[in-house]
Amino acid sequence: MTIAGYFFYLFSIVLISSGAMVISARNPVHSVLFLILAFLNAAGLFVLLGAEFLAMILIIVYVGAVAVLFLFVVMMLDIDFDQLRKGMSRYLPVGILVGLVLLAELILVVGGFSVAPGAFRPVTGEQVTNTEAIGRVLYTDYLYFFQLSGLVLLVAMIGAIVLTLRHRSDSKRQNIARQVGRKREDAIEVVKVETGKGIS
Amino acid sequence: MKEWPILTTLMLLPVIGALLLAVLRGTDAAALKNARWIALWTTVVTFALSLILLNDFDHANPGFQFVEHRPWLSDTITYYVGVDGLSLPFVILTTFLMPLTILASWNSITVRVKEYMIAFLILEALMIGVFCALDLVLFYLFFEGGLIPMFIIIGVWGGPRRVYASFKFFLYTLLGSLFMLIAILVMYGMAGTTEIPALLKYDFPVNVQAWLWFAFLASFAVKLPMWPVHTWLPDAHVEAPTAGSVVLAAILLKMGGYGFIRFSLPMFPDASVQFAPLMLTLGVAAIIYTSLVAFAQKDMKKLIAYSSVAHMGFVTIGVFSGTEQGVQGAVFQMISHGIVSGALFLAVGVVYDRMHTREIAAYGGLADRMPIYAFFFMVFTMANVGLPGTSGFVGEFLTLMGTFEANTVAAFFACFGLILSAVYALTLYRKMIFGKLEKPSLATIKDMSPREIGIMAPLLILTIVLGFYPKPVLDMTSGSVKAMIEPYQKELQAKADTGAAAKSFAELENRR
Amino acid sequence: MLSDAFTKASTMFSTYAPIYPELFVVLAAFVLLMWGVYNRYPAGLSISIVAVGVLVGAMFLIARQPSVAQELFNGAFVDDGFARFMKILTLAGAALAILLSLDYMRRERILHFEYPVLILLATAGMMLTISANDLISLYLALELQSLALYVLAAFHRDQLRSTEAGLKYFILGILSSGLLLYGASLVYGYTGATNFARIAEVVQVSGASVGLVFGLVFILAGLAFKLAAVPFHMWTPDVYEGAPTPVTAFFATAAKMSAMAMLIRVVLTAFPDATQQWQQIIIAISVGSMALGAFAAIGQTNIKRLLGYSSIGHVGYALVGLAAAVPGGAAADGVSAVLIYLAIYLAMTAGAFACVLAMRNGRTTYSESISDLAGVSKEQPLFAFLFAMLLFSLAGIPPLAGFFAKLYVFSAAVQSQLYWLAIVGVVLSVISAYYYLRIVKVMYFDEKGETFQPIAPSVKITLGITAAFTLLFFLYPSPLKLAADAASRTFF
Amino acid sequence: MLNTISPVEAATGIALQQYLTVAAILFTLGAFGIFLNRKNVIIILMCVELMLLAVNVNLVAFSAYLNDLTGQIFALMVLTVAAAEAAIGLAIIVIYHRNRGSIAVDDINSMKG
Amino acid sequence: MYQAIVLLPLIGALFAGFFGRSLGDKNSGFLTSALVLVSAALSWLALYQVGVEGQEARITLLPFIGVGDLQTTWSLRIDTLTAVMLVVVNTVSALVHIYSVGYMSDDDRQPLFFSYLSLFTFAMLALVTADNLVQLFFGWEGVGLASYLLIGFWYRRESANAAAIKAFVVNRVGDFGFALGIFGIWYIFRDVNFDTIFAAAKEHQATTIPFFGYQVPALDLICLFLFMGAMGKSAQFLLHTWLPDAMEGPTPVSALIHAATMVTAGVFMVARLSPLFELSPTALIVVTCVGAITAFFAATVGVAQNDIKRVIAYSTCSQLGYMFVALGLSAYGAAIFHLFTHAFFKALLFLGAGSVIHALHGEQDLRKMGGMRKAIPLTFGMMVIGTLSLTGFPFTAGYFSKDMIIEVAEVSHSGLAHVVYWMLISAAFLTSFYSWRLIFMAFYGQPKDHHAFEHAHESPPVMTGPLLILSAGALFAGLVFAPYFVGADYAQFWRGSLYFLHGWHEPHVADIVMKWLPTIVMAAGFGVAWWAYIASPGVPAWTVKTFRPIHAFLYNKWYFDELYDWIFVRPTRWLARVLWKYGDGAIIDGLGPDGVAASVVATTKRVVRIQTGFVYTYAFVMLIGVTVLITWFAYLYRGALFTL
Repeated sequence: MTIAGYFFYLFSIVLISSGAMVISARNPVHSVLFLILAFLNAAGLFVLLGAEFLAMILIIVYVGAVAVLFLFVVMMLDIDFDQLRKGMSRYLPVGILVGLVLLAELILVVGGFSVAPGAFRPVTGEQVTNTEAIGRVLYTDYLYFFQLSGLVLLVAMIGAIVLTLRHRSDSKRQNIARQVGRKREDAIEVVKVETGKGIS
Repeated sequence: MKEWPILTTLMLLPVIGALLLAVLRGTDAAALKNARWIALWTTVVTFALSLILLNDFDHANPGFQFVEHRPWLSDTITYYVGVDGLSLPFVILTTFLMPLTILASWNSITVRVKEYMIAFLILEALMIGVFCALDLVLFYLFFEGGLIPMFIIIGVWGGPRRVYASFKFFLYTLLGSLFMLIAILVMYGMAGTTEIPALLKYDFPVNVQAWLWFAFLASFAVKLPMWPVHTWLPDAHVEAPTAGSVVLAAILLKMGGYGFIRFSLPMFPDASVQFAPLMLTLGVAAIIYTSLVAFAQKDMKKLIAYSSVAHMGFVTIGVFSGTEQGVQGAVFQMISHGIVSGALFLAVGVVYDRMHTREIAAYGGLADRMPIYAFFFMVFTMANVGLPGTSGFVGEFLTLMGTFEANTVAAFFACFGLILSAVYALTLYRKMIFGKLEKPSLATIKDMSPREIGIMAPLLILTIVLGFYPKPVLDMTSGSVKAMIEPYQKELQAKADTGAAAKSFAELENRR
Repeated sequence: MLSDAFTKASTMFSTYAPIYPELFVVLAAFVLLMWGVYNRYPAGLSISIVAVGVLVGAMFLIARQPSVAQELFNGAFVDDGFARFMKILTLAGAALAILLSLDYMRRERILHFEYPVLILLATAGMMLTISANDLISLYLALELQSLALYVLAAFHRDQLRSTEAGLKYFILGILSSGLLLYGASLVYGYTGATNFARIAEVVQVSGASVGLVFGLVFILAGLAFKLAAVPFHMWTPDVYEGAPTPVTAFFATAAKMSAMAMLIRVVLTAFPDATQQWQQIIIAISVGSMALGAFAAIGQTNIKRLLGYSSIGHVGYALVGLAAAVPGGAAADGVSAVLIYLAIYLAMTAGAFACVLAMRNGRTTYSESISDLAGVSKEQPLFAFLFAMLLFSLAGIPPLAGFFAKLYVFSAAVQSQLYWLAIVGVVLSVISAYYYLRIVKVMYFDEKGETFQPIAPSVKITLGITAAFTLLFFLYPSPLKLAADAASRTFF
Repeated sequence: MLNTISPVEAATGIALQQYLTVAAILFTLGAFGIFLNRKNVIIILMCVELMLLAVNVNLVAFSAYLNDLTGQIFALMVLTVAAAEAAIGLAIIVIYHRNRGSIAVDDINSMKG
Repeated sequence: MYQAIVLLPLIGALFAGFFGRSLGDKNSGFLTSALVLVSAALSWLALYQVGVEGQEARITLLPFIGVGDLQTTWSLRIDTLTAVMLVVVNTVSALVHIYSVGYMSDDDRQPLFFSYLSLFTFAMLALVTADNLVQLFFGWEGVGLASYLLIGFWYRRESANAAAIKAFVVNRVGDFGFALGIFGIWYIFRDVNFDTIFAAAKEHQATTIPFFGYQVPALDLICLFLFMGAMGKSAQFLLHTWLPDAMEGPTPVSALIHAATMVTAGVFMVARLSPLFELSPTALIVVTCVGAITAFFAATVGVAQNDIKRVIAYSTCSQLGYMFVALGLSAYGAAIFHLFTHAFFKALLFLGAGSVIHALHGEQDLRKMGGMRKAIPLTFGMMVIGTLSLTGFPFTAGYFSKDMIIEVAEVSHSGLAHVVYWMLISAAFLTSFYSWRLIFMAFYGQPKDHHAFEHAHESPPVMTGPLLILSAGALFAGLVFAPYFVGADYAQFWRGSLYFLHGWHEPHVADIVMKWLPTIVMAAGFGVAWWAYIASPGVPAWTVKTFRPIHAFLYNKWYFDELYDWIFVRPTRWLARVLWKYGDGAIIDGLGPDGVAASVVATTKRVVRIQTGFVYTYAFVMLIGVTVLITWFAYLYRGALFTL
């Protein structure tokens, strides 16, 4: 086995184990940390596959931003760890059975995965780095996808803002229209008070 | 005259009346009165128009007349209407009965009169449509569409168990007819059209016929209703308001029998011949079984409802005797039953309006206070029993006659219906009309009002006239019925020929 | 030089003509977003009304497209008859949903300007999914719409039910898109392509391997989730109940259209040589959906939840048509049946939700309980009548439009010899008729209960349009049929 | 089965199927993590991230072995969308937490039946 | 003229029925009586024209049911048989109408009564003038209806209502057979008009009808079915139970319908269809046997009855048995002759009994009568005349007709006829006994109820007048008409309206004892009655005590009502309930709509339970869905997967 082979197994095993830990860790903060570990190992696998650019993105964007966001939210929501229930779902036995069946079938299929003969791209003579290759096509051939993902991010932004942004209810703002539209009837009420009854 | 779309007009008139009613405002007495009068006039005008139709109808022509043909869903599913001798009597029956049902509801319906009248008018349009449709999809549209107003009629103006009854009615009939829809689609797939005249000429493969036949059976058997899918009928009848029962018994049930004659016999002759014994059995079972059940009833409407099932048993055996007499008898029986059972339900309504109970036991000795009522009720009871001289006899007699020709044993058992119908009908009459007038609640009961007499008299006259002189109806239907049973008889003949051939062949073999 | 540049620019512009409607909607969304952001006063209402105009305008733009199939972006985007038909339906659904929102959202005090913008962006996403002809564009457009929908479901952010709906929808939604992606990766791995046409070519040459079929299963699972087909429907009742009612209407109308369009396009253009396989899946989820739609709704007391189950059932019926859309069977007729079904379903559902929104029993409180409809036919006869007709139509009773919808799909099924499927369908439709009838029963047979407030004009308009369509469709059905036939010929 | 040995496999000695297997395990793990955990919704979000990671491994592996950049572009898009999803998801969780005071999975059932 | 004969009563019925209230009680009676009287007069004229001058006629009035080959009309077939029946029906009817004017004078619904009577007359006339089986059936059922209405005329009495229904239903049982007979005729002849049938009958002697899997000789089957109808209408053994109960009706009704006319319709029908019955020896044997059994059975029961009308009713039953014996022995002329004379003397007896009852204000129990001859001597005389005629006192009408039948039985040489002969002789003895018993109990001895007796007085002339006319008939009808009906002129008289396969031969009884035996037993019956009821009045009580079981057996009419109750009525009620509650309720609805609805609801509950509201359940279901689909395809592709 080549060095790459060893690294493959190292990354894979750590990836899967940390994935398992994400699920099973009691403390959500630990889960996030294991998730980061998983990302790092996946990035390693990407490097093995020659996708350096994606590996970098994974680390910078995911580890640097997304995972931190998770961590931030986990801490912000201030979850009471004592209240977190232990144990797994009551579906555990059935769930594991179904999971194993699915896993077995998936492994059976991908373990013997065959690629259609016509699917291969011939290796072109010109060798460029992975990043450069992506850079060449991202804004040309795949412009449409790029724009679409921009739209997705826009929606995410609007969504996140509309959901979470709060105007402080105690801050008073001037509303000129209301001030102008105010009528006498709205402001004062003339009440005829019967003697002895008071104003109810 | 040919250019004038009289059938469409006939269907549109009630709709226009309904729209008029819909824009009517107010809930005061004057508005209610207006609603009643609008409905009455609409139905009367419709009836008058149908008389023009009757007048212009060419009895000698067994084909479809007053045909209108326009594009609709596609080139092959079209708006195609027309009448022949088979459908015309039903159209007339419908238009004839509707003014009477409106009149019958004159005073007994006091809440939501406008909606009630709208429901009836829409129902009328749909019922006319069923009998006029010459396209299967169009037929189905009208056939099923009638469920909606009837559901509302039973549910809103019905008795205490109206919800159960209306749901049972709706879902039962819906289930049955959806199978027919599938069959229609299969036929469309094979023949490429749903136009009835074209399908009448189309030969469906023998193995498919059986399936289609059963699908149609599912629909018509429920609608007719045949034993053992009849149980929705007593419930629906009992809970429906009087006029609703009348329409249900007099017209809606007839769609089943009409369907058998129009579709099952001529389109699937092979299957019809093959399963005729089954149908005869079911028909006979209906006659005996439901007659007995009718005998056990304590509720007048239920009794009459069960008797309807029994009478429809005669229709079944008449149709599936496949003989000219049987099928004509079945048609006549349907017309007659339309008049007679309608009248019986009206008669029940007369006392129900006064006493608000349908328990037979709550009555007795009405002959003392209500001689006119007793007379009307007697005539209709006798017509129900099938006494010669009333229209009830002609149909029963002809169906039995036809059945005897087709299957003597079936006719033998069906004849028990003659005895049993007398048992339950006369028992009802005796318990209600005869005996001493002992119940204090009945002491001040009033005889029929002129309005009520006015409603019942036309029915009585028709019952008697058709009983003595059935020729007009029989002549009207004869040509078309002949055309409808021709494929069946050919098939029967072919079967007999091959049977005889096989027999003689076997004999030949034996001799060797 | 200048004219050169101008010509160049105009040719460039005309090159992108097929995507104009989407661009129009997206740009309009941008403009409205800016308007909302920079306006000092809440402008939700005006922006919403303009948004309706935008959607209608987009419909006109689509109607003016030449009736040929055009591809853009290396085949990632396609504009054809089918796409145009579905986009018009989607836009109509979205427009009706916004119309329905005006009053409700105002009274609930959540008519923020982001709402119409998000609807526009979601609609743009739907239009793009309808035109998506590539796994990547499909995924991205799908996410564009989904993310907007997640937000919309949770739009009533101070209300537990709404946020819970959003949360559930989100969690299950990303699970489903995970499934879809996994499938897409398998398909890509087998064929080396993401473009549908290319995938089809490879499959035609190399056959459908087990890996590809697994990928197909995962993709269909992801799409079935969007469609709310059994067993990927689980979110539907909860989200329908929890989301603000107009948003639910949007889910039930526009979102369904695009989901079904995706499904149809994927199976028919990318996997025509795996017909056998996808037909089995479609039949399975169709039967499941019809059955669940029939059974589960029976005991419901919340009308939105009931409509949720009902929509599951309707998806099942529509899928019958797709299951029949196989070569040698109904083919184009099957697709046409689905399209007609969707159009009619759209009208009926929008109408039904208009009725739900008419159930306002206080200044700002809306009833969702079926029992509150008791005896409404006495006080509001026209409303009760229209609602009843919509319900009968949903049950498929002639002569209402819903009947024709069923007629066409069953006809297609019969043409494809799927007799048993048709029979199962009709039996289940009887069962489902029960719960529609139950509402009619409550309205007509029961004694008078609550009195509702007057119906808002925008709701009235929606109800009027949809009920008129449903009631009178039978008089002149051919235009829809012809349009659907034309659209369905895209694939055969 | 690969008909020809891909350059990547030739260089590293690792077969495509090995990557696919790793991805499959990770995917199943993520998928079943969603319903097996009852602690907290954020964990579910992380499980989904795991699933998407699995998909990315798949895509990149295919991309490498097929010598086709599309896969990597796809993966890039997936990463982008995943980030957007995380943002929306966390936003929803936050507002849910505001309303309910809890994000325990077992508490999210005000609607059912 | 013939149209007038048939339709005048109908007109009367309609007038009295619809305008009775404005016409008034008396006027209704007079109007209808007058119309029927005219009809009766015309009938006699018709009898002369047809019977003597031979002017037969066929008149078509209107088309009736016409379907394909089946073409029937409303028509009048006037031949001798019809003419005889017209005379019988109209004469008795006219007299009964007149009688009723007096008898019913206290009733509050007289117009209705006369309307019914006239309606009955019309139906009966339609029956006897029928030229096809359908019209015959119309009349057949029409008289049934009128009978039903009249039996139940006093509808406030429960017993009257019960009797009316019983009459109708039992008749329907007969009609069940009749209808099947008609269908059988249609089956083999493809026609229901008499002329066609009669003409073609001989060709079909070997024809068979498939029935319950057997090929049954057609004519036998048809005739037996038709005879079943006759049994019902004519109250023959097994279907006789309704007739005694029918006495619940007003007495004039009993006289007209349940003695003179309607019950003889069966006899008429068999005679009318003689061309068919002649060709079916089996049917004839059955007819003979049933007739003989009825004659004997009814006579035995008559002995033990105490109700004056019931005694006469059983006597009617018995006499009808005689007629059927005659028919069965192919002596159609004799049967009709007896029908003819019987109409007179039995109507006389009934009307006389009515007069007695009228005098006693409704008392019908013989045991409460006695000594009436002094109170109502005229009635007494009439009753005696009737009794003489009934018992066959020489040279009265009954003597000619009844003895003729007995002689016919005597000269038939088959073993069966021998038995029949002795049954008829014993029946004659019993007839004589119970008839005289009736006379003695009612008119002799001491009055039992003095109060009633003292108020008893002779009926008004309007009632006694008809009695006188009938008594003339009872005395002289035999003498005058015997030559025509059964004597030398029969061939010229009947002229083919009756069909005899071997020709009609007047019987000549060689043995002098045998010849006078009927008269002897008649005298013996009188003697025994005189001994028991006049000479030593203790005998009946002693006999009853000594032979209690036999008396009870006879008194309870051989327990037929109880038997039928056990065999038919109760099981029917039980079955009806069971079918309703269990058949419809539990099975059809339980397995059908209600059961389905329940299981749908159960399914719904189970389905909805999956919708837990927990997001992990939802995810799990989705993943299970994927797994199932994946597994399915893994299974389909198992070959590709595992060979790797």
